Amino acid sequence: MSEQTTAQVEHEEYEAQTEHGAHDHPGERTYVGIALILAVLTAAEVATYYFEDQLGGLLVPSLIIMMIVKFFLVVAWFMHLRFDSNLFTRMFVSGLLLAVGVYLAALATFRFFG
Amino acid sequence: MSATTVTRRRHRRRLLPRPWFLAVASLVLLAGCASDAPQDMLQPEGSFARTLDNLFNPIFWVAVLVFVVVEGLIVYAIVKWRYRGDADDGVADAGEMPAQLHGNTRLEIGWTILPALVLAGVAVFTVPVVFELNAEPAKGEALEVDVTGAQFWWGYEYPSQPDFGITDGIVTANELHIPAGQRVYLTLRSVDVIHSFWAPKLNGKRDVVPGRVHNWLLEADEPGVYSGQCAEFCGVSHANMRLKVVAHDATSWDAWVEDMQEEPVEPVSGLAAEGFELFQQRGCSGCHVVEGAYDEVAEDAPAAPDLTHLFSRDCFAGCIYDLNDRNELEAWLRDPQRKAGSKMVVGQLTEADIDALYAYLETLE
Amino acid sequence: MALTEERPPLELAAGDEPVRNPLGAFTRPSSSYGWRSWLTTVDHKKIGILYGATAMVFFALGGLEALLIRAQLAQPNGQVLDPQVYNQMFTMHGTTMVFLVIMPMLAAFSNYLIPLMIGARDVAFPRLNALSYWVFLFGGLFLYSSFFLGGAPDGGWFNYAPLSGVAYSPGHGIDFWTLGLQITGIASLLGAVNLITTCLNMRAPGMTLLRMPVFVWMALVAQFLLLFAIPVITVALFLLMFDRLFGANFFNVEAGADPLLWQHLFWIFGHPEVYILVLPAFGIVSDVIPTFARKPLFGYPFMVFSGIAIGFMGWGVWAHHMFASGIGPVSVAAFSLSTMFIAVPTGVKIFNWIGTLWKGKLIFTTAMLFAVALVSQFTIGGLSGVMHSVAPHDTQQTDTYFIVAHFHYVLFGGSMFGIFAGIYYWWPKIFGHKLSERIGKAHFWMMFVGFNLTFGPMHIVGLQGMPRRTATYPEGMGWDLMNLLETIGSFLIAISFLMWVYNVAVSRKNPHAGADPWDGRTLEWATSSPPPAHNFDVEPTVEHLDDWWHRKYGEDEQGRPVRRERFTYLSRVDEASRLAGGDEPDVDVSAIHLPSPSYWPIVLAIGLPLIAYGLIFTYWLAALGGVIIIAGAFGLGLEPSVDPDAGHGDHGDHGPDEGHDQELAEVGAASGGDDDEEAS
Amino acid sequence: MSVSEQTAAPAGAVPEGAAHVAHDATTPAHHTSTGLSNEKLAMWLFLGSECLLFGGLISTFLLYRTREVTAGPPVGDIYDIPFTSVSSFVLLMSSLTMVLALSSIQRADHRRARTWLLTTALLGATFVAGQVYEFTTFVREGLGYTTNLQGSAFYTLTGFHGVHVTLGILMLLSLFVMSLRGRLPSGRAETVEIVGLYWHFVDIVWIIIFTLVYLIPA
Ligand code: HEA
Ligand code: HEA
Ligand code: HEC
Ligand code: CUA
Ligand SMILES: [Cu+2]
Repeated sequence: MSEQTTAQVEHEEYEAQTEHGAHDHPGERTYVGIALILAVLTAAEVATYYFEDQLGGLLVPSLIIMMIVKFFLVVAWFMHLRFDSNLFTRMFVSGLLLAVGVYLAALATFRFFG
Repeated sequence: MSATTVTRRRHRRRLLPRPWFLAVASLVLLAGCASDAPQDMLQPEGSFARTLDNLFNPIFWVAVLVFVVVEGLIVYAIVKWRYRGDADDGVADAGEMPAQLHGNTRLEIGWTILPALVLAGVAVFTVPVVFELNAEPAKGEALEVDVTGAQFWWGYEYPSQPDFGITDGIVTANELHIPAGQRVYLTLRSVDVIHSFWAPKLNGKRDVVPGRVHNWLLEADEPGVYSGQCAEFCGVSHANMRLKVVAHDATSWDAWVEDMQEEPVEPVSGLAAEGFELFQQRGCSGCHVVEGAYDEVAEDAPAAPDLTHLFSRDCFAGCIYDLNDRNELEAWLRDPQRKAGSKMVVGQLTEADIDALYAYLETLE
Repeated sequence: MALTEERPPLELAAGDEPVRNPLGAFTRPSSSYGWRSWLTTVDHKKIGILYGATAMVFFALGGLEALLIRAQLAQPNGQVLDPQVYNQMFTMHGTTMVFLVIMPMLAAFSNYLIPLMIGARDVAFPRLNALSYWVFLFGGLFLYSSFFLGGAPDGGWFNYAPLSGVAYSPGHGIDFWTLGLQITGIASLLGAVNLITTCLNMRAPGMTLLRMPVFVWMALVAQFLLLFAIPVITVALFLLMFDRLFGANFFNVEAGADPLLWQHLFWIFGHPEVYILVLPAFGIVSDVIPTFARKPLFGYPFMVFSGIAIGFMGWGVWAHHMFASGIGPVSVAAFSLSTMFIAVPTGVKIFNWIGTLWKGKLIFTTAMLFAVALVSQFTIGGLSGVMHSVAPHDTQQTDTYFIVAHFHYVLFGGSMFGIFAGIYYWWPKIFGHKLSERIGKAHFWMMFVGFNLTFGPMHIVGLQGMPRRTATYPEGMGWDLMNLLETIGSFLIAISFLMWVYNVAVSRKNPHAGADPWDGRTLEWATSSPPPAHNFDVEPTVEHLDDWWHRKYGEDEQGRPVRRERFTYLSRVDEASRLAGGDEPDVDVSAIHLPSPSYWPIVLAIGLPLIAYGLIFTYWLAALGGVIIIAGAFGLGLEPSVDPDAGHGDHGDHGPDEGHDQELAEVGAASGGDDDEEAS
Repeated sequence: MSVSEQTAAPAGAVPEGAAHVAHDATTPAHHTSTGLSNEKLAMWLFLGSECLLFGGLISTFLLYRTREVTAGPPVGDIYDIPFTSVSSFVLLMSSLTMVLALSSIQRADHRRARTWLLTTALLGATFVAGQVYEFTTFVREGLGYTTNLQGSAFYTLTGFHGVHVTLGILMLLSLFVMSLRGRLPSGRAETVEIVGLYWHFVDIVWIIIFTLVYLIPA
């Protein structure tokens, strides 16, 4: 058997096992595209460091927004949550939201936010 | 439901522990309430403690009501629907089935909403009190005292406040003196671990946290001595970190302030003078301040009570010993570790040293 | 409980001694009985029993510490313990009861019951399950070894900083505490992942979420709480450990640290923790009461959703432990309100249990007595909880015996009573025979009276201003009588506990109880007692809530249940059960394969305490522990879950207590448990 | 943990050596109630739990970042943003290579899968090396682990993250070796996917750390 045919057989078996075929999954081009967006966002984030004074009050909100966008790009595409079962999303997001809620509340009791 | 006399007797015998238990329990309760407890939080003797008690009382009765309803229902159900046959080892043959109720949504929504309403009522009364007790009094309105918690005793400093007759700060320990009928505003600091300042009849407690500055209010209606203690676990001798609050009427307050502002006279002769020397030789002055005589303490010394007016107090070392009992203080000097974990470390003193030191300390009124 | 069995090892073909590696770690263990099987088992039922037995031993230890506490406090100026020892006692008592008794006890029930109740063959990750148990055990033993290595921890079960720092606690006690709890935390976390996956993924066909027994639901909610709470205390423990071992500054006030950080981290974990401790007990009584009221649970959906609501709200109330700690009035008010409203879903539960009792046919077995006692006694603790939630007045109550009364009413009156209800209820399922009801009832009443006598008066002394965690108290405070009564009560509890031990010991000779001794409602009663290793000969297909009940009972025209003439068990059962009308399934169980036992979980687990000792005493030990863990992880990872060499010999695992009496042996044969012999 | 239970993962067609797993009755991945794989669900649960862990460490850092330090420099004064930006970028791109490894293995293109796995591990190692370098420069600038509050909080948080990355690298290398030995057929792509989930999670934690810890001024 040549390498080629083994691969095909294996691939078909993989397809047969997963509930959704590969067409549900984004292709490699999409991944590269996402990575590009991530790179651009990171560049923008780093840029804020050099324009701190100009940005003033916008600095923190814009950084937080870019952070959240990057976070969700990775989770949704690279971790496939967009394409995967809702259950996974729920498990993960409940931990995430709980963490955000609880720790923000705790910080608030320290009068962290002014 | 066929209850024969036989099964009924069984039934009564089985329930026997209950009435017996209830009787004992109520006796216990009576005995408990009747006794005289110096730290009873249900017998407030100052405005803040009373505010708390007034909040607690209705809530206590709400709880009693819920208790009676719930336990009443349970007991009723048990008495009414208890299967009286012998089913110890065969449940399946217990005969006819009761009706199979699966629930009743209306009822269930009812007992979701009703407690919520009750609690909303409780909440309405609670929230304002939270803010009331955290209010900062206007300058001059309340006597200010800086409280220091240390393992395992309390220190108090009264900054100069002419409104209260204090022109020259006062430092004392373990016994907090206040004027009755006046607000006292405490500023709480700790030098080591977390403690909690608590005089139950005058107010609740507030933690004394190192690195943080907290405030707390006190007020006593009447002159008197109020018992209290450190309420946050703070190490080996947490149990021995007690305190007293002494509330004075106007005249005795003035007298106390005046006494406390006087510097003690240095003894010049006799045993006391010997003790005065020993106080330095034996290292006491490395930790303890006596104003006018020993003002400086060693830098690495643990915080220690100011002894300037030691004998103006009735109790010492976290208010667990009686200062009026000479033996207690002598025993203390012989072995400060009789109070477990005490931070006072002294070498072995001879009985003669102790007599001399006692004579000197006695002059510190 | 019999943990060993005298049965011949698996017969070997040639009859001569096999060449075994002396360590045994590299040949795959193959026997499923004998003491060694308990070290290598991956069967959720055996692991459940191990958890339970271990937890009860720790209960005796924690109880012993409590008795010493009570002995010291029986009179003013007590001389039984010196203050250092007293502080170790209440610290270890609280830590033991919370982390080494109730949590593992509920892990025991969850492990044993969840797969049975949802119709699964085992948990999702059987070997991970074994790992959890061993990690827990070694964590507990590690913590207790502190008594012999320089003194137990003495900072209280919530170990507030900075008292817990090296400056004020220079001994190793607190190090044992931080490291020990990190180890048991790993066990809980692994268990949570495993059991949640099991509940979500391993259900039998037709076992929809809203057909799961309430116990499974409550255990599931508790496992979610663990999943999210354990990392929080892990952070706290980590920070404290780094402070103590490596000189970090997290709680170093001189460097500007804030001691309240510890309190927040601890209680963000700590409050969900108390619901972790009580929710599974709520689940237990939600299954016990319907059985003995002979009615379905009143308002199943409300019960489920109120449990979820409690789990959810439990995250928003932690600072009620800090009302006096100076967090500022806005925070205090917010947490005061959130705390009060947690009484609402809990009240729903109480009222729905009463609804279940209502118009039932209440059969007061010991299990039922404990269950009803939970309903009545937990309410008392809940109501004092609501009194604490009134924040301004909590500044009076906090750190007094009023709080101690509260949490013993919810923990003992709630969790422990629930656990005992569960023990009496499921004992025949687990061991094939009932515990004696006669001794059981004596045990119950003695415990009930002792419990109220111990913790009831604490309300009074608490309100009279007696602070907790005080090694001694002076005369003349008005607390003497109550304290004496409390001490007497605690010894009554001790006697009642010994009655239980006696019951366990003598009841081994009780006759076999049959598959379904209580006429139960849920699937575990549809298989033999004890269940075969594979749980069910046929995989159940579920059609109803309380499916087993519906298999046994039909309805007449008025909707009253009528027992069917014939119904089918899900495994081969004993003679008596068959006579009661049950048929047996006719299936070939030899096709069922279970994961093989493995040494790796216990090997891997032992690495953890080694690391911990190493951090305290010498880093060499830590390195050794690290190597063991890595080796163990690869061993566990690369070892196939089913041993290819084992043939089909290892799936006929036996119930734990089997082989002790004749009757049982027959049951075993009947339930297809004897394939071992056939296979070899 | 994920690796350890991997082998229990059933697979439809598995080459020599692993065939017996196929009839493991207890973990019938595609016969689960939800149809989802146990292992993947477990990993997501674990990641949910990790949110609380990193949340705690990040909040601790944030709290102490606003406090005065009593000794040594505040951590904000010695950041080297350009340097950290580069290493953050490296870690971010390792997420891309990770996902490419997965998609290769799903296509049964094992040679490329191995390349990507190794690249991912290398990028991760670069990041860790960068972190080691950063730590040493910080120490040279006077901020040790015990110097002040911020030092303790900073090193604990980032060190903890670094340990996560290191564990991830170990898992990736294990996968690489498994693949070399032919033990990673595309039927077992899920193993790679699960390790990938962990890897991406570690990456998104860094996305947060990079913003909250480095970029937002105190
Ligand atoms: C099983 C464990 C458990 C449970 C379930 C609870 C349940 C509750 N707890 Fe408790 N608690 C502890 C274990 C538990 N607690 C422990 C261990 C501590 C001490 C830790 C330490 O300091 O060492 C503690 C301490 C503690 C405090 C801190 C006290 C202090 O230190 O100052 C507070 C304050 O609010 C509190 C409140 C509550 C409340 C409101 C509930 C509620 O969930 C209770 C709700 C239940 C009911 C109210 C009863 C049934 C309801 C009805 C019948 C409906 C009608 C009711 C009304 C209208 C009121 N608890
Ligand atoms: C589930 C939890 C749980 C349980 C069941 C108990 C059970 C008991 N507790 Fe517990 N307790 C806590 C949790 C619990 N406690 C916690 C969290 C604290 C706070 C700690 C802290 O402040 O840090 C505390 C604190 C605490 C105090 C306060 C100490 C102090 O503040 O100074 C007291 C005082 O009386 C006390 C008493 C008791 C008693 C008498 C029992 C009894 O019910 C015990 C009954 C059990 C037995 C008596 C076992 C009998 C065993 C034998 C007789 C040996 C037999 C041997 C063999 C068979 C081999 N407990
Ligand atoms: C190492 C420091 C240190 C030295 C030296 C020391 N003390 Fe003390 N002393 C303390 C501390 C700390 C306390 C508080 C102990 C406590 O209550 O737990 C104390 C308490 C006292 C008290 C009780 C004060 C009160 O109001 O409670 C007296 C009296 C006293 N010391 C006298 C002496 C005498 C006399 C000597 C010398 C022989 C001495 N001390 C030496 C630290 C010291
Ligand atoms: Cu100070 Cu307790
Ligand atoms: Cu709580």
